[in-house]
Amino acid sequence: MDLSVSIGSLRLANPLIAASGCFGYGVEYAGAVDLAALGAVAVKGLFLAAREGHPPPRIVETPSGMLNAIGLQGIGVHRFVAERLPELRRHGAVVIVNICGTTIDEYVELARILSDAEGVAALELNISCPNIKEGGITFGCSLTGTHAVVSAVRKVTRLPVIPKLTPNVTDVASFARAAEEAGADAVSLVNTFLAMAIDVETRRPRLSNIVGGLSGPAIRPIAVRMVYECRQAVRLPIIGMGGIANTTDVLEFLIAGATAVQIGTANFVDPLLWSGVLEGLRAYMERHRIGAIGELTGSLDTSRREHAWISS
Amino acid sequence: MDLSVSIGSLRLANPLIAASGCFGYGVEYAGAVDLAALGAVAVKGLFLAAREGHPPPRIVETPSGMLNAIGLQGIGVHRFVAERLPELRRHGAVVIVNICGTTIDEYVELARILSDAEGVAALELNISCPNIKEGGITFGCSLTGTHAVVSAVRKVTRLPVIPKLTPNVTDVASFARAAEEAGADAVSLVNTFLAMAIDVETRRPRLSNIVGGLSGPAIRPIAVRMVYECRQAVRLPIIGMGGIANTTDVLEFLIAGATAVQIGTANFVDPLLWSGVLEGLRAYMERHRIGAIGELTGSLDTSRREHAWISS
Amino acid sequence: MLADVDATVLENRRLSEHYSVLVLDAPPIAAVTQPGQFVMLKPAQGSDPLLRRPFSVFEILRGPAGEPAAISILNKRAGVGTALLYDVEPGTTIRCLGPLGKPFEAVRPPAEAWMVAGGVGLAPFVTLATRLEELGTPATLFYGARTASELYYVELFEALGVRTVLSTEDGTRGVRGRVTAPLRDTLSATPDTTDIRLYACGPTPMMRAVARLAADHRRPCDVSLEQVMGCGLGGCYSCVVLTTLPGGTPHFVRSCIEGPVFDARHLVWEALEG
Amino acid sequence: MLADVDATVLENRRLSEHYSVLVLDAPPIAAVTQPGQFVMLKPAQGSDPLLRRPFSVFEILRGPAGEPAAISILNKRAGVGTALLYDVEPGTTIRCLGPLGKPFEAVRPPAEAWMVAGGVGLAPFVTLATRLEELGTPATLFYGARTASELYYVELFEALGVRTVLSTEDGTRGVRGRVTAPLRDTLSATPDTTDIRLYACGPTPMMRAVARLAADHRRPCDVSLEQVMGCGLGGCYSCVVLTTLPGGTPHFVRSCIEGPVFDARHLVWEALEG
Ligand SMILES: Cc1cc2nc3c(=O)[nH]c(=O)nc-3n(C[C@H](O)[C@H](O)[C@H](O)COP(=O)(O)OP(=O)(O)OC[C@H]3O[C@@H](n4cnc5c(N)ncnc54)[C@H](O)[C@@H]3O)c2cc1C
Ligand SMILES: Cc1cc2nc3c(=O)[nH]c(=O)nc-3n(C[C@H](O)[C@H](O)[C@H](O)COP(=O)(O)OP(=O)(O)OC[C@H]3O[C@@H](n4cnc5c(N)ncnc54)[C@H](O)[C@@H]3O)c2cc1C
Ligand SMILES: Cc1cc2nc3c(=O)[nH]c(=O)nc-3n(C[C@H](O)[C@H](O)[C@H](O)COP(=O)(O)O)c2cc1C
Ligand SMILES: Cc1cc2nc3c(=O)[nH]c(=O)nc-3n(C[C@H](O)[C@H](O)[C@H](O)COP(=O)(O)O)c2cc1C
Ligand code: FES
Ligand code: FES
Repeated sequence: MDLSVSIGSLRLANPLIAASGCFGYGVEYAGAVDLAALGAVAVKGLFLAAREGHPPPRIVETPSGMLNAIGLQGIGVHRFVAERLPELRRHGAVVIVNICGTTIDEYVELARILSDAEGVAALELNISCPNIKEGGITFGCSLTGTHAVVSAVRKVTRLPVIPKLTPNVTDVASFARAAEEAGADAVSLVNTFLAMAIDVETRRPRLSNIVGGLSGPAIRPIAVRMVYECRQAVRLPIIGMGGIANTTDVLEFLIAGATAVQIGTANFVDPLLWSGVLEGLRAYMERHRIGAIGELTGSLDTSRREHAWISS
Repeated sequence: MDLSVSIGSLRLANPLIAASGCFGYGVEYAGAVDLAALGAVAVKGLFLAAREGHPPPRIVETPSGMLNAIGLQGIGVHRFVAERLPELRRHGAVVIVNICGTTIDEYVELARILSDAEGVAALELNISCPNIKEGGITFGCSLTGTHAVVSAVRKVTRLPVIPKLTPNVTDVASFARAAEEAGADAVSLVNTFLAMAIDVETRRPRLSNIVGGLSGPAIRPIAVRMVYECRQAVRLPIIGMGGIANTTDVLEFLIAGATAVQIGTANFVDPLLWSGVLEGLRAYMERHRIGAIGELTGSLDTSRREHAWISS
Repeated sequence: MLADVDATVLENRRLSEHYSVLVLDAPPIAAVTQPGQFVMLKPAQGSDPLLRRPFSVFEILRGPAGEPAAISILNKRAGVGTALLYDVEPGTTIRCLGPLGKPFEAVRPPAEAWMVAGGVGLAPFVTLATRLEELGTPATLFYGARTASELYYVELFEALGVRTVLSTEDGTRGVRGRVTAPLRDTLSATPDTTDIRLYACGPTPMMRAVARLAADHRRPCDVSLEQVMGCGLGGCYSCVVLTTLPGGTPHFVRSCIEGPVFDARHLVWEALEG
Repeated sequence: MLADVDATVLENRRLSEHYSVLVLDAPPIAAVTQPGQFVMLKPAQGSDPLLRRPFSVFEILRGPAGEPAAISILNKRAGVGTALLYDVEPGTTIRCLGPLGKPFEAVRPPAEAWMVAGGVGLAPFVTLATRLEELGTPATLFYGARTASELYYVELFEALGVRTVLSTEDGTRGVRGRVTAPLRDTLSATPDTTDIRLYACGPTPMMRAVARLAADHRRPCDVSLEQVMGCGLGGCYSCVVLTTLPGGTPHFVRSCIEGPVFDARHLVWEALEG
C-alpha cells in the first residue's frame, strides 16, 4: 500500500502535514508526536526579523471553529535556522518553512537564507495571512501580486515553492493559475477566512486585533469546494486544508483534488491524532482496494444520476 | 422601549426578519408563529415562472452549518400574488419579496408585477444565490452587474429595493457601494457561501447539484465581519444575516452595523424562537439602558486599549 | 396544536446494540398526535450536529388518570444524531417539536388494514394499530427484520388485536426472507371482494416492492417516507419527493407537510433514492 | 509522559450551583502529574464547543494498592464548556490530555510555603500541599471566597498539615474582606529572617495584589495564571503573557509551556487583563 505523495520534487512518506501556525516550530511536539512519521511539518510563519505579534486576546472560539489573530509572533528566520532547524533535523522531520514578508524583497531574502540552510524541504509562501496589515495578504488578493512574489522567489531557489492562497477572494482558481504560471511547484489552500466576533456586553471586538482568521471544521465545506475548483484550473499538486479533523475529512480533500493535506486547528483539539488518521487512511485503501493514495486525488465522480423524469 | 427600525421608507416594528428560503412563503408558519409579530417575512426566492428546482439530496449537514442546493423551486410570481400574498396579508405579515431573474428584464418585470400587487412591503433582489447557474449570481459577482440590476429595478418601482449581496467576493463593501450608487434603499447580506461535501464511500458529491450554499452558525463570524466592513463603506441601512440563532447573535450584527437582521437556518432548528429573541432584546436594552434599538447599530467600540508596554 | 417541548428523557431502553426506545415527557404532544405523525428531536446541545431529526411517534403513553403524558420513539442508530440519542441518559432534556406531518387515515370496517413494516419502519404503526382497534377495523401486521432478535414489540401489536405475520432474512423467526414474500402470498390468497388497504413503512426498496404488489392487486396503499428533513414544517424544501397525478407532470412536493404519508400511486418511485 | 485518555467520569460531585468536582479515570496522567500541572479536557463530543479547556489537576486519587488511579478537577461554571462539565453524568467519557505545563517548585524546609488562593484558584494547591507535606515544609493556605459555603476542602488541607487562614467577602467565615488583607497583616508580622515563598492562584486582580505585597516585602512569589489556551502544548501562541527580565524588553511567552506558573517579578502586570 503506497501512501507516499509528490509535491514537485519533494516526496512525502504520506499526505499528512502539520499546518503552519498550528504546530509551533514542530519541536514543541517532539515529545508527543513522532515528527518523522508525519508527511511533513509546516512551521509557524517566519519573517526575517523576530516579531512580538498582537496582544491577547488572540483567539476566540466560534461555532465549530475559532478565530485567531496571533499576528505572526515569531523568532525570525536567523534564530529559526540556528536553533530550531537542527533540532527538527535531529527528529527526522520533513520541514516546510512558511515565510512572510512585507515586500517582495523580503520574500526573496527569506528564500535565499532558507535555501542555504540544511534541512528545509520546501518553502510555503504565506501571502494570505489576514491578521497583519502590511504585505502578505496584499499580494494574495491580487493576481499580479501573487504572480510577482512567486516568480521572484522562484528565481532564487531550487526548493519547491508553494504559495498559500487566501480564500477571501472571488475566484480562487484564478490565483492558482497565476501561481502556476509564475512557476510554483504546488499551491496550498486555504488560509483562514477574515472574520470577527463581538462581545455584546462590552460592545468591543473579542480579539485585540478586531478581526482575525476563521479556521476549523466550520470552514471545511468551503475549503473543499475551493480545492475542487483549483483542481479543474491547474495541474499543480494541491495541498488542501481547512477544518480537517479525521480520516474522512482527509479523504474528502483528496477526492476533491488535493495531493496532500494540512491539519491545523484539529491538532489543537487532538494533538495525538496523526497515527489514527494514517491508520484510517490505510483501512480505507484496503477496503476500497486502492493501491496508491494518489489514485484518490481528484477522483470525485460528478456524473449526474439520471433524472429523466424531471427537467429543471 | 423602541424596537422599531427603518429600512428606507419602510418602518418595521422590530428588527427580526425571517430569511428568504428559510420560511417557505410564510404561510406555512402561520399556525405556529404570529407572522404579524415579526419585523417582516422575506419569502422564498421567486422567479417569474414556476420552477421545480434540483433533485434531492438538496441539503447536507456540516459542522455547525448546512449546505443547501434547493435550486429555487417555486410557484412563480403570478401564483404567489394570487394565492399566497392575500393569505400573508390576512395574517398581518410585512412581506419582503425576494426576486430572482436570469436577465435584467426579468428582474424588472418581477418588480413591476410586485409593485402593482397589494401587500408587498419591499423587494429583495437575490443576485447572490450560489445554486443556480443562470443569472442572479453573475450580477452579484460583478460590480457593474450589481449596479445595472439595481438601477433598472429602481426605475420601475417605488418599493424599497434591497439587493442581497453574496459573500463569495474579495471585497463585499465595494458591492454595497455599487448598490448605494445605483439607488438601493438598503443592502442585505450575506447570502450563502459556495461550498461542497463529498461522500467518501461513494466518492460522489453529497448534493445532487454538486455544490451548494453554506449557512448556519459556522459562517457567523465571517458574516459579522462583512457587515462591519459594509458599515464603514455605505450609509445605507444594512440587513445582516448569517448564522443568527439567538439574542446575542442578533446583537452582534446590530453592533457590527446592521439595522435589521434575518434569521434563516436557525429557524429550521428552532421555529418558535422569535418571541424569545425579541424578549432577549428587550431585556438587553433594559439592562444597558438603551431606549431605541437603533442606538446599537454600528456601535462597536474599536478604540484600542493601551498597549504602551509593547510596540508591535 | 404544535408544541416545542424541552422534554425530559424518562427512560432509554436499549433493545439491542442498534435500537433503543426513548421515552420523552411531552404531554402537549402526546395529547394531540395522530397515527403516523412525527416529531423533530434535537440530538445535542450546541450546533454540532445542528439540525433536528425526524422520528415517528412510536407510543403514546398515558398517566395514572389515563391522560396522554409521554411519547416514545423507536430509535435506530444510523449516524451521529441517532447514536447520540441511543447514548442519552435519563434526566437529560431533549427539545421535541411536534406533532408534524399528515397522519395515516385509518380505514373503517368492514375494510381491513394491512400494515407492512421493515425494520425501524415499525415505528409509525403502534399509533395506527391503536386507532384501528378503536374503530374495530381488522388489522394485520406484516413485519420483517434481519433476525429474530430484531423483531420488537410483536406482543404489543397482538395485544391490540393485530394479526402478525413475521419474517426474518435469516429465518430465525417467521418466514425466511423478505417481508414482501408473505405479503405477496397472502394478497394472492385473498378474494378481491375483501376490501383491503395497505400501509407500508420501511426501507425504500421494500416500500417500492409493496407499492408494486399493491398496484398489481389493485389495492390502495399508503406509504410513510423517510426523506432527509431540514425543518419538518415546510420552510426549507429539502424533503421533496417527486409525485405525479394520473396524466399530470411530475412535481416535487414537500414530504414533511404533504406527507410523510403518501398514496403509493402518486409517487414517482424511480426518482426515490434507495 | 504526556497521555490523551478517554477518561470515564467516575463521579461528579456538585458542591454548589457553580462548583463541582469531577473525578476522571486517568491512571497514566495521575501517575506523573506534578504539583500545579494541568490537563486539557474536551467538554463535549462534536465540534461545538470545539476547543479543549485547561483545568488544574485538583487531587490525585489512589487505588486500593496506593497506585495513582484517577484525578479530580475542581470545576467552576464560567461559560459553555464548564457548564457542560458541571452537568456531565457518571459513565460519560471525556477526553483528557496531560499533564501539561511547568509545575510549582515546592520549597524545602526551613523555608516556609504560603499559598494564596482566591475562589477556584484553590485548584492547584492540593497537589502542592501534598508535595510540601512530603518535604516537611511548613505550609500556610490563605484562602478567600465570596461566602462561607464557597470555601471548599479546608479540612483536606488541614489534614495535610497546612495552617489555614480563611477570609470571605461577606464575613460569614474567617476574616471579612479580601484574602490579601490577612496576607498583608501576616507578612508584616513575620520577621525578615523567616524564609517564605508565596504561591498564588486566583482572579488576576488578586494575584496582582499578592505580587505587589510580595514585592513590598521582598518575598519570592510564584503565580499560576489562567490565560485562554487554544492547545496547551505550545502550538498556537494564543496563551501568551508579557514577561520581562530585569532591564530587558517585554516579550510575549506562551503560558502553557513556560507557565502556567511564573515568577511574579517577571510578569508585566499592567498588560494582564482583569
Ligand atoms: C417522517 C420520518 C420519520 C422517521 N421515523 C424514524 C423513527 O421512528 N426511528 C428512527 O430510528 N428513524 C426514523 N427516521 C429516520 C431518522 O430521521 C434518520 O435515521 C435520522 O435523521 C438520521 O440521523 P443521524 O444523525 O443518525 O444520521 P446522519 O449522520 O445525519 O446521517 C446518516 C444517514 O442517515 C440519513 N439521514 C439523515 N437525515 C435523515 C432524515 N431526516 N431522514 C432519513 N434519513 C436521514 C443520511 O442521509 C445518512 O445516510 C424517520 C425519518 C422521517 C423523515
Ligand atoms: C492553566 C489553567 C488552569 C485552570 N484551572 C481551572 C480549574 O482548575 N478549575 C476551573 O474551573 N477553571 C480552571 N481554569 C479556567 C478554565 O479553563 C476556564 O474557566 C474555562 O476554559 C472556561 O471555559 P467555558 O467554556 O466554560 O467558558 P467560555 O464560554 O469559553 O468563556 C467564558 C469565559 O471564560 C474565559 N475563558 C475561556 N477559555 C479560557 C481559558 N482557557 N482559561 C481561562 N479563561 C478562559 C473566556 O474568556 C470567557 O470570559 C484554568 C485555566 C488555565 C489556563
Ligand atoms: C492559531 C493559528 C495560527 C496560524 N498561523 C499561520 C501562519 O503562521 N502561516 C500560515 O500560512 N497559516 C497560518 N494559519 C492558518 C493554518 O495554517 C490553516 O491554513 C488554517 O487554519 C486552516 O486549516 P485548519 O482549519 O485545519 O486550521 C494559522 C491558523 C491558526 C488557527
Ligand atoms: C434552504 C435554504 C434556502 C434558501 N433560499 C434562499 C432564497 O430563495 N433566496 C435568498 O435570497 N436566499 C436564500 N437562502 C439564504 C438565506 O436567506 C440566508 O441568506 C442564509 O441562509 C444565511 O443566513 P442563515 O445562516 O441564518 O441561514 C436560503 C438558505 C437556505 C438554508
Ligand atoms: S423538511 Fe423543510 S420543507 Fe420539509
Ligand atoms: S495554548 Fe497554544 S501555545 Fe499555549
